[in-house]
Amino acid sequence: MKLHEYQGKELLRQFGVNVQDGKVAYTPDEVRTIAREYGQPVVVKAQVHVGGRGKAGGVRFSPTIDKAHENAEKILGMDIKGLTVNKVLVTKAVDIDAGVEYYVGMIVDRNVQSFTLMASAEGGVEIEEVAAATPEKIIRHRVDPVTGLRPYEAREVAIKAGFKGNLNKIADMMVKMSKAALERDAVLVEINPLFIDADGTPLALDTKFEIDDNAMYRHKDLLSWRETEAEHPLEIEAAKYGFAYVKLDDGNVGVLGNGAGIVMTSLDVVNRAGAKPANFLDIGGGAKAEIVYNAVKLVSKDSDVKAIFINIFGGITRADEVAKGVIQALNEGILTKPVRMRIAGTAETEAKALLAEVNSPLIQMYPDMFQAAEAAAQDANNAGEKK
Amino acid sequence: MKLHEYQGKELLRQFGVNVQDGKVAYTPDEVRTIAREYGQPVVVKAQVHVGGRGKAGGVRFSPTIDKAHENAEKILGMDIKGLTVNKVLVTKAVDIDAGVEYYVGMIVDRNVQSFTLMASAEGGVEIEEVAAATPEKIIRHRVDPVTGLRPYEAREVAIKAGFKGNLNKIADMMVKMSKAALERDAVLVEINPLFIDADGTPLALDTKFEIDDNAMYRHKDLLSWRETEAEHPLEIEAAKYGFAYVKLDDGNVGVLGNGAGIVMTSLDVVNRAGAKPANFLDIGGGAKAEIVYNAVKLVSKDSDVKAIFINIFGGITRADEVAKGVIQALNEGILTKPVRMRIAGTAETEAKALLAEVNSPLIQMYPDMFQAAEAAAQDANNAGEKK
Amino acid sequence: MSILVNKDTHVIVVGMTGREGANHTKAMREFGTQVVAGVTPGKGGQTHEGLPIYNSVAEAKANHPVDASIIFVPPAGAADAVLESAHAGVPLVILITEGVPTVDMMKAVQEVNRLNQESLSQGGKGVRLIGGNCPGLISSGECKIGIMPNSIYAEKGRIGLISRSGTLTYEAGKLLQLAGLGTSTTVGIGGDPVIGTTFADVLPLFEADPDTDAIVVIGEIGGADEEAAAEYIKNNMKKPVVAFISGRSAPAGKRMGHAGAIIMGNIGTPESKLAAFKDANVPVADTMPEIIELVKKVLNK
Amino acid sequence: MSILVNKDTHVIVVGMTGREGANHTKAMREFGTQVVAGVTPGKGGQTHEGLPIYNSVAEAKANHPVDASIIFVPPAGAADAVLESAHAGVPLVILITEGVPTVDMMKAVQEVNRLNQESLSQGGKGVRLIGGNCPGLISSGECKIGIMPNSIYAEKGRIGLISRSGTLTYEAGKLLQLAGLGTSTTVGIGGDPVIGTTFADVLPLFEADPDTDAIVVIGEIGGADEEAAAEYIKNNMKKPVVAFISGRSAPAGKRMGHAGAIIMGNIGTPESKLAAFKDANVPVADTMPEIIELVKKVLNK
Repeated sequence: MKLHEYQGKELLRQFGVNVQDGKVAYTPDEVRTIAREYGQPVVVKAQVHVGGRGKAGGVRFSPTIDKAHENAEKILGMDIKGLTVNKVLVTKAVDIDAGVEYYVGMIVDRNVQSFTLMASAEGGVEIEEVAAATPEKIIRHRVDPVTGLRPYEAREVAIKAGFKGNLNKIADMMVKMSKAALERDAVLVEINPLFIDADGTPLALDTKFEIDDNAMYRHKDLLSWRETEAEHPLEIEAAKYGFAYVKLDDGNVGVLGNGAGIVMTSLDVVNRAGAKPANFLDIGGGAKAEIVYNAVKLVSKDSDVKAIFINIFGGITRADEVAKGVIQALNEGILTKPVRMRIAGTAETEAKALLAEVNSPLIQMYPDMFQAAEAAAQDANNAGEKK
Repeated sequence: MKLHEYQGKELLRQFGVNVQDGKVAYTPDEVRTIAREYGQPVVVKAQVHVGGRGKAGGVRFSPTIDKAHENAEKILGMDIKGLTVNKVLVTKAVDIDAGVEYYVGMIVDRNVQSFTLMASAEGGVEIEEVAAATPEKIIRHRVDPVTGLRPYEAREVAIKAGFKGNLNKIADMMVKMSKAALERDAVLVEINPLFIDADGTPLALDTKFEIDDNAMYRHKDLLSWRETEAEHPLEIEAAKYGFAYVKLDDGNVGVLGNGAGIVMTSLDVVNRAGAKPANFLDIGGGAKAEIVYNAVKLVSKDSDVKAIFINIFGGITRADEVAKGVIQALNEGILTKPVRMRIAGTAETEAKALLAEVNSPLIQMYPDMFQAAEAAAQDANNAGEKK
Repeated sequence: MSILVNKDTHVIVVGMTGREGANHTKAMREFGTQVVAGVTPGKGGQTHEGLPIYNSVAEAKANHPVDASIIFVPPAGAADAVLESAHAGVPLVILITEGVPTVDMMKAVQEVNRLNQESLSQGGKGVRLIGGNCPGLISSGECKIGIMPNSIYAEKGRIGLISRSGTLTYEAGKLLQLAGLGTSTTVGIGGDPVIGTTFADVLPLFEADPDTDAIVVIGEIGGADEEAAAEYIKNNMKKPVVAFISGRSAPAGKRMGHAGAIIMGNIGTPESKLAAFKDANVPVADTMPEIIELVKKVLNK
Repeated sequence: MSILVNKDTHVIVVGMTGREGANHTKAMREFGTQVVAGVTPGKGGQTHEGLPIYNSVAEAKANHPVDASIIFVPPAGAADAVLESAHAGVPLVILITEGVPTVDMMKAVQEVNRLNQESLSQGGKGVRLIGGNCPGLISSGECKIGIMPNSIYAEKGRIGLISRSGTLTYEAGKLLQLAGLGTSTTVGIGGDPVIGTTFADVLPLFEADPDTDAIVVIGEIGGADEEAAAEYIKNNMKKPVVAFISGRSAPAGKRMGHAGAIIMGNIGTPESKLAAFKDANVPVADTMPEIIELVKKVLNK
């Protein structure tokens, strides 16, 4: 679960991290009120679950109250990578020239089977850019997941990263961030920029915070922070069915299968067949007609999808159950796009018999995944040309 | 810092332990109100920082509202081992016959350099009695201080202890108790009796909870729970000066020295000399006149004390500083009891000169601790006989 | 022979009385696995399909030979169950459960690794965790400790298989079976970001197994386990290895079903994995069927 | 010779720039200790009485030979400072600080013990923690890493001394000095409930030290360290040992100044300790001066 900047800041504040003051607003008038209250230059920042807000014009320095209002008018309602901005965070502006900007973050790192703490004196830019251009400027340190980051480790990392400022205060902030990451089951936490003022005191100006979905059961207090309106509507519906679903950009073939590996491979196969997958959809194990029906219904709703590729492999999955699910969708008028499927499972003959009975060109079974994918790709690409 | 039963229960409740409902009352009328609200038999329990409340009549089952009021009248104001009861906890009574009573607890255990979890099916009695009579009935288990007690460990301990009931719920309670002990820096936590009802669900009926004084700086939220009125007034005053002070029963010689070891030995020496130490007082390192003065003033206030034994050893302590402190107490009229002292330090000659100047029989220096202790013991015992 | 498990492996099922545990216990026994007991706290003393149930792994271990445990416990208790088996001295622990919080796995894996080191340094058998979120492992024709379909693994073959994905494991197994090659042992290491056993941990076992001629590694995007495997192969292995990587067309920053399958920045990209395998002289199949062609090629068949 | 520390021991002082750290650095150097550097986070690059100050133990260690560190850090940071030294590979860590939360010490001691095991199993020097709440240790006439008065330990003697109490250590040292016996090395292990090094850890070192003829153990009520020491002496030691126990007249349930000095139930009673020493044939002095008599007796002087 991705958190908004203001939510991530609130979490870090709960762990004692020194965070820049700010308030959320939904209208330009609310922004004006907050700016007046702060009585100093503010920054108006779009709160959306995508990166690159700054480049998109979603973060604006506002030296006056009127300017804050004007910037809020520009930002609220704007579209950033397909998401509409419906709220902003108004924070006190900081005189960046009076201090320095660093980066600290923690990510789940498969390679060390724990969190890796990252610190860099190159703050204020995307860490991926630093990693690409000057990887030596990022100090990496494995954090023991049982004990968490220790103050002495934090100090050593800060020294290696070349941080200037109050060493103990900076280390203390990193320790608190580590505590937040471990106790709140973070997948990713970033403080960037970490601003160090003239006195050497650290202040979190911006944050990213993402929580492990598997651990949400122990963070029930954060469930209300989940904003379905900020997610893709089909992703919300998929979550309801318990499907792992990812909407992919610029695709034309809906893809569904049982198991993450087989669906990933299905995406690859669609690509090889010359089309583009429009989604990733894992229906999980033991496909019954009902599940297939729901999955087909979901994918059909995606207007990008021009054809559907179903790829099922399972020792116990019955081909006729899959066929029944698809036929139900057809009969209910939900299925308007061609379904090309490969089902490795028992009861293939029964499935074929069912399909023959329906006799719709919209549903076809193929002996292997390549033929099914190629048929789907062709259908999708043809549909595109016709348009 | 020792917590009252109701405070310990509140802490355990914060960690999710299932604790018997109860409310604190200061007057019999308040007890009546609570008993009426509960509308069932209650138990009225004295809240004092000593053991053996039950035997002293400080815990009374009250089947009716009137009986609760009557019991409250008996308990409030009563004296238990020198402490006056000024509040009671009124809890819902439990039908003990409908379940079983167990014991679980955790103590700081020097021998395993961690906490030891103790569990026994012999609940409801003092664990010391079980330990003395049937030590094999107490299951002991070292708890890893970093990870805390794990559910599987708790289950294994519960099985070994022969606990009947819902194994997972009982283990869960023990895990939560362990969490409370570690996160709240307990020296000792006990749930006794741990009541298991007919459904197998555990319920904490009584608790002991003591917190490491050295860790109080990170439990500021509990500072207001410290009840100075429930401690010995001289202990409160000693804490103000930063002295380690323990009031001892039936003593007649006040004892003070620098360092826990030397004061403990001084107690032993007073005992060998045929008197009884009235207190333990460690003034810490680097004795200056002011500190000695405060210590003498404090000990003098104890009406049990008939003579004072001062035992100082330090490479840098000056005998004349000690003499000055004592003389100041004498001059201010605070010192009315003989002071017998041994000071291993420099400036003995100067000290003797100062004492000669004052020329009071109340202050004498001796070359070793035995002579000083014997003189103090004799003075104290003589004072007793005179009475 | 085979690696890790065989006909003589005695297995306990932790969470045997749950739905999943019960179904797969049945399937494992049908396959021929020697399941000796089950563990379900609070149900000790009962029996399940003729097998005794114990309250703890320690109790089961006191009453039976136990070489391995397989865990079907809901996510919140899964890491604790792993530690219970590991501390009880079970040398092989297979965690099937999907959806275990990553922080729990970090802690458990670190502790299992430490127990393993301690055990080995004292001449013990060590402790190995496989999974979580994995299909388990199976030595064809001998022993299954997992949830894969029995039919694919009925006859012994000579190809070792290691995979991050469940369904692709079965798919590859089926293809190897149909090609007349078959599998010696198949190890599903799991799709989570933090798992107990990686490719590079299993490869040396296959290298040492006289009944394995070649190894198939089925990787996917995310992490750098494939890179580590390539490094190991390059430096240590004589037997031929064939690889496959799924998710090669997945975009960066999107989690592809498996919590571990995500490209973050320049970590976990297919390009990096392909380059690593190329550097190690490991041919990479573009499609699943091509795996078979490549295996035949490396075996000169 | 002597145990643990000698003329060639290079010492860093963690918290050198604080009041206590500064005072005792001065006294240690006056005694002849080779203090090579100080550590105070945030003051790296400064100097203190001619000694360089570093931001971290790792930095100090990179620039100097470091055989031991002595820690004068306030209680809240003390356990972290211990771990910093231990992880940096300092083989001997002395924690002077009084008032460290017991839970912090439990965690630190467990980790130091683990690092010690790991280091030893890899052929390293191990890691030893002495204290907290201790006066440190001193090899007479050679090296002091602690806070005891210098004058008592100026000349080398042949009696080893181990004590839970600070002042009684000095008192016993003085008595041994006055008796013409003197001390070889004196180790103050500290009065807290959880400490890094116990009597039983130090006794084998004295047993192996050719310059120690007899050992004095100064115990007190609370815990069972004295019982463990007696057990060790009974089973392993040839050199004579004399004991003293303070607090023998203390009542149960009262904490006598030291957090560790408390009789809880039947744990930590003087009776238990006296019985253990009797069983190990260790004479116990009833008074401090009697220690001298007993030492002379066991040495046949």
